[in-house]
Amino acid sequence: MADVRRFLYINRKAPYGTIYALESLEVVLIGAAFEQDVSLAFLDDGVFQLAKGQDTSGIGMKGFSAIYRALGDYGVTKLYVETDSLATRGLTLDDLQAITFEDENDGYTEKPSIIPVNKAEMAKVMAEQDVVLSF
Amino acid sequence: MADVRRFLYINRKAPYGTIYALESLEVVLIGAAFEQDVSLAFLDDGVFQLAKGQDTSGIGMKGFSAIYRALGDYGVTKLYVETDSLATRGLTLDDLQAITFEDENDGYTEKPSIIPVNKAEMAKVMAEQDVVLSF
Amino acid sequence: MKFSILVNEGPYTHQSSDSALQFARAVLDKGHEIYRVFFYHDGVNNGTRLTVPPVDDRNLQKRWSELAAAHALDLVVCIAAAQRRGVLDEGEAKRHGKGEGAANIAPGFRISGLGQLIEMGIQSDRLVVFGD
Amino acid sequence: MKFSILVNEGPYTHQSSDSALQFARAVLDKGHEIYRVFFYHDGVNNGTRLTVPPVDDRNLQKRWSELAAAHALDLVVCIAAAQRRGVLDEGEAKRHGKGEGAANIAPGFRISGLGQLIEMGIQSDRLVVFGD
Amino acid sequence: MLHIVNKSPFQTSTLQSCLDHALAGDAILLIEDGVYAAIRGSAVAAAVTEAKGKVTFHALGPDIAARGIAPEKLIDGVTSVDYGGFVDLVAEHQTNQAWL
Amino acid sequence: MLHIVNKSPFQTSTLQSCLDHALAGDAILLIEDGVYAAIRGSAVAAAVTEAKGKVTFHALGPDIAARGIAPEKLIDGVTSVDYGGFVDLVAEHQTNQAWL
Repeated sequence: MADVRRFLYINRKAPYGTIYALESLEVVLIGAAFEQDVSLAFLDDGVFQLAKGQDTSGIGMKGFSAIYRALGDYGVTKLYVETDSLATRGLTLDDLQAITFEDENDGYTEKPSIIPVNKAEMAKVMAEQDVVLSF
Repeated sequence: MADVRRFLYINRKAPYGTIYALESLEVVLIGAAFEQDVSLAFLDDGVFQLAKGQDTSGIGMKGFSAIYRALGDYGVTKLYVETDSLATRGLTLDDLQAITFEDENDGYTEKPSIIPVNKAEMAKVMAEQDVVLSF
Repeated sequence: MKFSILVNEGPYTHQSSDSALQFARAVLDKGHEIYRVFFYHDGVNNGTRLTVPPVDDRNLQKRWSELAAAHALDLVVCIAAAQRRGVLDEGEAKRHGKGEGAANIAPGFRISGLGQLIEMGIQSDRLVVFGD
Repeated sequence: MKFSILVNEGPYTHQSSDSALQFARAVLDKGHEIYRVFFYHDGVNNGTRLTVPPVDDRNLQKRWSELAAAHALDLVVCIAAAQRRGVLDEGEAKRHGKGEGAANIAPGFRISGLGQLIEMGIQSDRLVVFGD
Repeated sequence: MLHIVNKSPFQTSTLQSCLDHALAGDAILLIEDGVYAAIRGSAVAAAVTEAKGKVTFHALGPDIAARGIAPEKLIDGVTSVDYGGFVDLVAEHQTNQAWL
Repeated sequence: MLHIVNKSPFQTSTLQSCLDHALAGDAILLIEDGVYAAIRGSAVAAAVTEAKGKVTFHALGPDIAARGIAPEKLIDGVTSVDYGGFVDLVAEHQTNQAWL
């Protein structure tokens, strides 16, 4: 574990309008196998990725919002969500789907993966990384 | 000439960052052969397409700003430029290259192709068209 | 009414191609005619037969090809944009020495010039643009 | 110093590929090493040998292939993104029944998995992303 | 004139530019990421509400549903249409303009 | 941290978001259409000038020249760099972030 790096995936784009959100998620899933210190940042339109109740049946595209709920099983448990971005978009944390993980260091207690942060806190999260990937 | 339509090409994107400006121009050049009533609208970042002094030698891409000056030879003589868009971007009409055409209905007098309009006038230009193409 | 559709973006990356396809189906459902669908910019990438999307995902090229077959649609890929991006029919592939079997244009699509775009603007009652 | 580069957009449509190429050259000029260039999203379209840009324009695929040949660069095209967009090597073309000669991956590029992207994040001193 | 907007108003200035150029009586159709402009209580909701006096607003229902925007989150007076309604809007207006 | 911005500040909110998240001492490099933020007297010039107290601004010279922005049109204190300077900026900062 000498080479554990802090990876941050930046999500600033809405889902479906473009493929970046989905293909970013595909990197996160593959990356989970590499045992790095992984965080996801959702800010600006990226917060829309986590909106609950997504139903893509009418647009002929595959929905992928369920994948976010599976991230915990891959050991991806830190999803930083910027509350300022939510507010700008008329959303609150209640408009997001619940995403949890079972904490293996705490008797597999179910805990929330979403970590609400304000802009200043998000800036600090960004500053603490080794590798920042944006798509 | 029963079927002359008013075609408007909307240019809202900057050159070089994306290919839309160049490929839009390629449509205009081909379209000129069809003897329609052609206008070009430059607003928002589209006004940057007409900036003078463009030198692409450092970015490894072909410059194409000279093509705008050749539009008159193709009979494309109405280039509406939104002055509000220029002002927002710190530009004036003096920052644009001169684009002219020889008016065959007026003894081939050289006349400016650039028609400065404000937002309200641009809105009217848009409203008067049959076919609006945006890229 | 005679509709035409311009698709400016490739499959999957932007929703444009999906939206255009859904719109085209609705146009036909409403009893209108589709004069032509023109693919420009990255839109030409809708016409490559080489895509292999995940099995549980839609295959946009096939959807376009099937819609074209079912309704005799004219799907035109811009030749200049297609050359820039590597979508070629047999004639193009041969002319540019890309080797036997290299042509990648999909069934139901044809490659032609930008004049076809202007023409559809002249001939159609309505032209709708889908892009980025 | 060990650099890696991620290219998220295809050639010509966005400046990303041009910028990444100029940056790669400058990295080498400065005496640094390039560990890998990874092509993701539409970036995979940089790796098709079928492009035929206008004669007076740059050929981005060739520029990448030549840079790779001159400096033994590792140019990796993401397999999942490439399948979605129709960029295949011989093995892929055969596996998916695309016919003899259909492989369109360009010289100097290889197709591999997303793990190569993560690995370059781990192994490089610096990773720079070019996209839209 | 029918204006078609497919961009998020939080990411780009496209909707604002469209609003600045729409004439009284025009219609605006929000599609793809453009439907985010129809969310009640957002930073752009006031601009949309104000423009309602001048233009009519429509938003593509399938795109709204895909993005998880509940019907009760829509700004009053924004009409939801399906793809057939999209076709009708295009047919009803002699010209349309995509704000790309 | 080195922030890399490649979008026009008039078209997208990307530069603003970057400015909102940059920490004191960070560097911002404008490339591609991002260089338009460096034009003196524009609607975003005040935001750039104000941020200069906190972060340093660099802009890619070849992209500035390509777009026809004369050197005297640049906001004071925005440093023009070539691709080599771009490499140096990346090397000097342990982390960089592309604002796509």
